[in-house]
Amino acid sequence: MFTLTEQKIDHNMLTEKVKNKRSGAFACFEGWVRNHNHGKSVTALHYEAHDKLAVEVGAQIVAQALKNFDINHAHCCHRVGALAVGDVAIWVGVSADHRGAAFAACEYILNQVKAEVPIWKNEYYENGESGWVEANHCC
Amino acid sequence: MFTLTEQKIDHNMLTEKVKNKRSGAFACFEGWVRNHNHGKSVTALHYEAHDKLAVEVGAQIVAQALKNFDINHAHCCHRVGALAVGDVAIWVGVSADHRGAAFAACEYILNQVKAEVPIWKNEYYENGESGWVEANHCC
Amino acid sequence: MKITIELYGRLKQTFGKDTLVWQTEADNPKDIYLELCKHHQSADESNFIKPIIDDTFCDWTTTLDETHVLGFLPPASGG
Amino acid sequence: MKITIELYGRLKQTFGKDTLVWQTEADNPKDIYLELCKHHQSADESNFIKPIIDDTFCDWTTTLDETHVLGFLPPASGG
Repeated sequence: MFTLTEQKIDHNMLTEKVKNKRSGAFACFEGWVRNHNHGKSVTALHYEAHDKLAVEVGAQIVAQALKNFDINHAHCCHRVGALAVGDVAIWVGVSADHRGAAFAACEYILNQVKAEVPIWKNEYYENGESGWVEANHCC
Repeated sequence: MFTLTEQKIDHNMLTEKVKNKRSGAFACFEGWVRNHNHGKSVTALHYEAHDKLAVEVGAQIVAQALKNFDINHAHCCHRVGALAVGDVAIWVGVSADHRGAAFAACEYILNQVKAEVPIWKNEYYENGESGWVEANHCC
Repeated sequence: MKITIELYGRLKQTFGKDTLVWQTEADNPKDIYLELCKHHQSADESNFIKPIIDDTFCDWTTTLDETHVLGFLPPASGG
Repeated sequence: MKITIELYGRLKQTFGKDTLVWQTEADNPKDIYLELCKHHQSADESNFIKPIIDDTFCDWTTTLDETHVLGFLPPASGG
């Protein structure tokens, strides 16, 4: 499943969504707001989504991962709204019988979401400027 | 750093050990005790370590990961003693500027720890039997 | 016709607004997008941008009428 | 000499104890290990097993004396 949230991302709550007794492996990724980008000091940022399409496209990506990889459950949550340095922007979690598939599916979902899900990042810099981030190589 | 614990593994506390403001990527792996192995129903298990050598070898693996990959921090914690189905047996967390290195280092540490760190698993089965697990392909 | 256009992400900067009502003789997303580019002296980025009609992905050549809300999505930059 | 031997993981099963005191004419881990295998009719697995002396990794051919504690570690199965 894919969800959007305006709240702080809660690892423990999200992990429950993929937890099950047959899985031996759990791979997880968090994208953190970092304090620099392209040589500029970042103070905060704002994520905007097209909510309906973001959830649609995100759900398709997670469904595709469940087809492509030998995994048991997968979930991705993206935060929107105002975030501070250190906040979690995106969370991806995958449970599987074995570690190889868990890692591969987690990386697949992350890459696809970054490339395809209609969410956009506006960064605010120490010098007072702000800007929509074009291509996102942040994490 | 590499640590052993007899307590439940605490994701949030361990994540603090690798958290920093320059990292945009955090990759994490948990090995969960699953309810089956090689076709047998597992009810519980027990991990035994050679404490001194486990910590030494584990620390060398994490140090090597910090050399081999472009990452900022890494930590691995392995639980020892009695565990129940669903418990976290091993936790690996890596922070980095970018996601590729975070995933690669996390998988490297996990694979090396499973192969090299003197820790051994004794499984207990539903039929009353128990056995030291030989090669561990569990997660 | 007059058509409502919604802009997302950096396209709000490019075209100066979140939402605008556009007077046009054109009847498809591609021609309307090119009119906007010309008006704002902005480069054609239609290779990277995705059009939507009423919050659903559409082709650049779909025929529009005044009841539709047209939208333009720039490349994703989440994560 | 009499040497104390510590066994880990499944080697406890193979050799029946966690710790034992072994009477031997041998003076290195390899020969003592092979004596244990013979005594317990167990296959030589020295390719997979690591010897330690006083909780430190050692070579199979290190010379031992009675003050040493010898240990045998089976392959890791953590994770």
